[in-house]
Amino acid sequence: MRFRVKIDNQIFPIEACAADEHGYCRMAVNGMGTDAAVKAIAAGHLHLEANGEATNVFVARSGSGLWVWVDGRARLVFDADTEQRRRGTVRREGPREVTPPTPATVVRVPAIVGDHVEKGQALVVVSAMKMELTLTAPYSGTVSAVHTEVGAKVSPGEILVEIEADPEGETHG
Amino acid sequence: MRFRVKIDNQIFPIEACAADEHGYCRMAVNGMGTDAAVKAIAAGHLHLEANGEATNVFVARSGSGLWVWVDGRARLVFDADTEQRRRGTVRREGPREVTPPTPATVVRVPAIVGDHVEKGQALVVVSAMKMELTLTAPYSGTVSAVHTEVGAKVSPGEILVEIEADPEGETHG
Amino acid sequence: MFSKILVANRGEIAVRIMRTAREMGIGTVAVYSEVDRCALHTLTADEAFLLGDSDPSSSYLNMDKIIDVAKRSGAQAIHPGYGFLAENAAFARRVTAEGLVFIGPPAAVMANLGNKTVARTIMAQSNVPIIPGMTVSDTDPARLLQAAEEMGFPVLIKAAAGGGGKGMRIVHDRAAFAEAAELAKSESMSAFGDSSIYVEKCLDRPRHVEFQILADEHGNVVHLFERECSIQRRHQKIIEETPCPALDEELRGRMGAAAVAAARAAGYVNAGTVEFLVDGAGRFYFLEVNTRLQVEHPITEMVTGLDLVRHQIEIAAGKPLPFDQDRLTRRGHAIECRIYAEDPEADFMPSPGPILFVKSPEGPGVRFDHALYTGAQVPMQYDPILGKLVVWAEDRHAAIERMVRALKECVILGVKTPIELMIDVLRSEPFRTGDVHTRLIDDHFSSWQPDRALDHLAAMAFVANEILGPVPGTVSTPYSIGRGMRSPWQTLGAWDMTR
Amino acid sequence: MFSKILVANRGEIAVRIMRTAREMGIGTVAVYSEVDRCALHTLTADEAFLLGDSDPSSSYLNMDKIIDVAKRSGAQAIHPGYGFLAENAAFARRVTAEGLVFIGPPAAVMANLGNKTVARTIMAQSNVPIIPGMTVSDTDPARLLQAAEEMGFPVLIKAAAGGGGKGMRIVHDRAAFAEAAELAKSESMSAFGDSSIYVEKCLDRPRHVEFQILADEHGNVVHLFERECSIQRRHQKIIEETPCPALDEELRGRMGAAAVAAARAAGYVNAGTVEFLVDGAGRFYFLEVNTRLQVEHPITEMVTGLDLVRHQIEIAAGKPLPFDQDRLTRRGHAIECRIYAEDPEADFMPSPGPILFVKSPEGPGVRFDHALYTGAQVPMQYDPILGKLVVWAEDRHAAIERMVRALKECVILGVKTPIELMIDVLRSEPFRTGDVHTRLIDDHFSSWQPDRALDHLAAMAFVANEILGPVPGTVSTPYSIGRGMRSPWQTLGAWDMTR
Repeated sequence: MRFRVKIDNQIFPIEACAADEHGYCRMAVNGMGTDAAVKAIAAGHLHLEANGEATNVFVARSGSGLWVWVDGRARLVFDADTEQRRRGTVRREGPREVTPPTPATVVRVPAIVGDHVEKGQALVVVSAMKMELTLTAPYSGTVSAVHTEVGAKVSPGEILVEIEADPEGETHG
Repeated sequence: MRFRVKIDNQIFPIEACAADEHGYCRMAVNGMGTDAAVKAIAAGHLHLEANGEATNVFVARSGSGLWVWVDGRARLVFDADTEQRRRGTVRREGPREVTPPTPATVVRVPAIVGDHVEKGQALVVVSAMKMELTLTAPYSGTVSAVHTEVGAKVSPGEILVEIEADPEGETHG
Repeated sequence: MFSKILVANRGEIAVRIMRTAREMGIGTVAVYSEVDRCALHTLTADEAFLLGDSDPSSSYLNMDKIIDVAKRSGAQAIHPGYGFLAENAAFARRVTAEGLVFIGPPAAVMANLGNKTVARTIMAQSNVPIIPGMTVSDTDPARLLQAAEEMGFPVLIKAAAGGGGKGMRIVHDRAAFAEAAELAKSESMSAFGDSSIYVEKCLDRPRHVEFQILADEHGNVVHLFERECSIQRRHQKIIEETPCPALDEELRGRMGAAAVAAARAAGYVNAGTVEFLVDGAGRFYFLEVNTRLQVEHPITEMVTGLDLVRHQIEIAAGKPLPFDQDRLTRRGHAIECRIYAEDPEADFMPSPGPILFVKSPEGPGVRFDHALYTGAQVPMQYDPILGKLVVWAEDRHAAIERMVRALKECVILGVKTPIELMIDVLRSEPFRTGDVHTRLIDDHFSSWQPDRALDHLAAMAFVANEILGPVPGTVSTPYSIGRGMRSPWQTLGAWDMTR
Repeated sequence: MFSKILVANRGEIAVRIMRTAREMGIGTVAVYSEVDRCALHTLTADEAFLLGDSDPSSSYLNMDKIIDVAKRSGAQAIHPGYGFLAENAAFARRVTAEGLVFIGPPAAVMANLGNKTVARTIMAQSNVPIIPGMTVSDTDPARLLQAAEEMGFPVLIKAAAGGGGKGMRIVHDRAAFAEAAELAKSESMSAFGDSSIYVEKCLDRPRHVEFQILADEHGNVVHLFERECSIQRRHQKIIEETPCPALDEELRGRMGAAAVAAARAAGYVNAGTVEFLVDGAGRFYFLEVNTRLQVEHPITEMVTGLDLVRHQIEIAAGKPLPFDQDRLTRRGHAIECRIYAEDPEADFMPSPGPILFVKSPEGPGVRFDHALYTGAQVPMQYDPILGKLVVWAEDRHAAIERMVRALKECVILGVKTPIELMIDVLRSEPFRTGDVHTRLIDDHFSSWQPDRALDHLAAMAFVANEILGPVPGTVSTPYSIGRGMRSPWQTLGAWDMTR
């Protein structure tokens, strides 16, 4: 069986066999020269032998991914093919919108409609888990709308401030 | 819903409701005046409140029974009705046969065909987990057959020695 | 002795307090908010009472409700844990006024020490060295800036009412002062209900060294040696150890004596912590007194062999300390790593969500105080601490190796944690050599990235899991009954932080 | 220092040794039998090698195979754990002859001390007090009986080659002597391959008190204080504690000195234990030297703050002890409960089978060394120890309460365990007052029955489980892949024992 597995932005092409009589599933990462034999031990617990060394691996399903624990390192692992289909044409170029990373309460709104702002300039300050976070301009431009106010409860995805980007090449002092 | 639950030889008649909106299942033991609310927390983990005190209970299915852990005490719990049907007419009057309680190896066989033996007299000595166990006569009588020998690997259920019981009332010095 | 106590807190500290209470034969009462119906502290207590909705002001900060539960349940004393109402003098006063016992210092002492400028004045009067800076708090930007310019940048802006890094800002130059002061005031107001701040000289890469003290009602005061708490992120400690590699016996003795003097000057009773900064020349300065049990108290328990919660309860019950300073000894080396639900790749942003799998580290010299189970929820409403992993061993080197081993055994899946970063910090040259200071994480790990060397093993485990099928008992989704909603926090890993 | 060691054992002790080796940066090699393919020790090692079928002679007692694995894997040293080959002088000799290091005493010392009558002679010559009895072993029933009659009944028949209660019999009168001697010879032959036995005076309800010693190759010998091991069943320890409530500093000092003298007399190197019996008058008698790490070593680790496995490995690598006697201190009180798969209602018969659910106790002062996981198998072929629950606290009273708390948190379902009995023993008057002796279980708990007071709660939990349905992840049957068969042992609870 062939798999394309994705961790962070790296794709691992893996060729694997069905389980043998002792329950070991043998596989290799193409191009890496790493062979492994993996066996299911208990709920969420696998045992992995690779290149003569063994380790216990723990896993838990999370949405379309699988959390995997190897030697103190937790990774969210995806099937690259499924993942690609799922994401489709979604652009992956960093945050372009002014939205809180977590549910939060707005404590200050320095952004004013019509103001010109530089990339990185503070637009909204929110508070979550007793910490203040400053949401800054993802690019330089002019504030075209402010959709929040002090005291508002806001959530990720909610656009708090809209910015009309500067034309390419233009800068302001 | 009504249940008859069996632990050891005690039957507990219990009247229970379906789970409420917080997941608590409420019930009472008939005749004991004990109310409880029980909730499922995680795999094998229940939370039980009875008479104003709460405790964590752990459970695991084992064949037709359920192991239940309450405050350091483990109990194998059965549905009394199912259990009764299952056991049917099986006699429950203690061991009547000379058979090892565990898989074991025979180390000595004092029993000889034709000998008269008293109840409690040593017939076969077996070894298991580095311990010696003496299998004794369950009643007085005459050894009619010996089905084992030193070095044999024996299992529970295997009759090692047969004894023809003395007629009632008869005793030997 | 009390027959029943209420623990006015949640999470790992509430569970930890209940364990000791249980061993003392004392009944335990938990309080909880809506989102904590299935929290481990709720499940661990002998009795548990719902306070209200999940907002702290309706639950863990709601004095009326907590005192009402204490009375209804028949609890005679309240242990506040750390955070929430632990350093709230008004709460301590209320508890006492209601005829209950507050397991902590007297309200008046707490009020004095809770105000950082008052505390500085008390210490200065008792010849405990203090950091150069203001001894009167202020809210006026102009006066604050003036004070800052007089002592010279960099300076630290601090909340007068605060602690734990809340409301604290380093300011490197005049230009940044005004906004920093605004932020500090606002954070201080939301955290402590008081926007007073003050300005202190910012020492260059000081060590943060604190002394645990115990004081009874009969005038006995001892210190239980120091904790080195320099490893911080966002001005909050994440790795602590004892003994401090930088203290020799002479300096330890002088600082311990200063800690006891500070406690006596303040009229302290119960467990507390006197924090100092130590500069490169071995000079030490009073920072503040934490009038509560500290998060990091277990490392002191490990090296002294004492149960601090037991002594807190006994002191609160009026008992005298059963030892004097000469009887107390240190042995071995202990380290604590705080395991938060936070993302070390995204400036330690909180990462609440469901715990999809957890397995505690075990073996000699390992203790994991936590409030986790597979299927538990880490709510977004509260401090995202999951637990404290503590090890002790014969010496610092062995303790570091034990901690690395324990961190690798501390399996937590479902939320981001700093475990991987901590392994790298513990193995780093600056930490190994004991050359730690409060900027270590910023200096050496600000652009930390996970090591990708084992990612191919994780990829193969994924494939094996696909082929071998779901292993019986794998928790794919948290149980829905009585749980909070799945929060968007759990997808936080995919967000880039703008700060 | 070694870069890789082989652990020639299984179960909790193998896992415990590997944890310390890992912390020392030493690679670990496990060996396992067919039935232990998925045993925790097999899974914990960096490398694991199959020895053969499950019979000990084909696996954990098979010297050739174990030495072959050591060579193939590149291990430089072998740690034998306890049991199996740990006290086998021939094995130690083979290991050394093959150019490997045996982590334990020299073979010749082990041979001398392994023969109980030779050991008695060595000790008598060094003025270490010995129990009245034979100093030459025998197999002749008539001569054994004559010796017994000379010292007067009751007497103890013991295996000359043995230890751990194997081949031991108490004989109260002449009539029972012959069959007891036969049984002892046969058990000794099967356990140790030697049927020599000897007869010793049986003391009335003595305490069993042992001293831990550490000796290096450079002539340094220290003792790490005592362990009280009187609570026994079937002549095997089940509850141990330190310090011993019956020793004062004067007696402790004399016994410690005798233990060091015993070690020196024998030319001892590495970790060992000198066992004594103490009678009601405070007289102590040499019993034997255990030339291995003891099951109960963690209680010594807790009160001394030392990692005994680390010191064993360092001593085996030729390092000198890093401390002398004066540097060693005791602190607090530690208790161990041995958790076996056994049925306390059926004369402690072994109860192997599948572990259907396990949850380790946690919190301050608790350590659980075990080899369990939900779904693991306890095979019938080996000693049925599941783990050792160890607690430590400031004093004996607090340690007892902590142990009760920990036992209640130590959830093991699927096999019978003595946990419930142990809770009752710890709470009993004789144990609380410290009035313990080797017959305590027999005298007070021989007809022990479980307390039925909470059975109605278990019944209600059963009903809730029926109504709420199988909670996600409940393991109903062990995984079949690569596991041993389901043994009839698991139904043992339903059998009445004839002995």
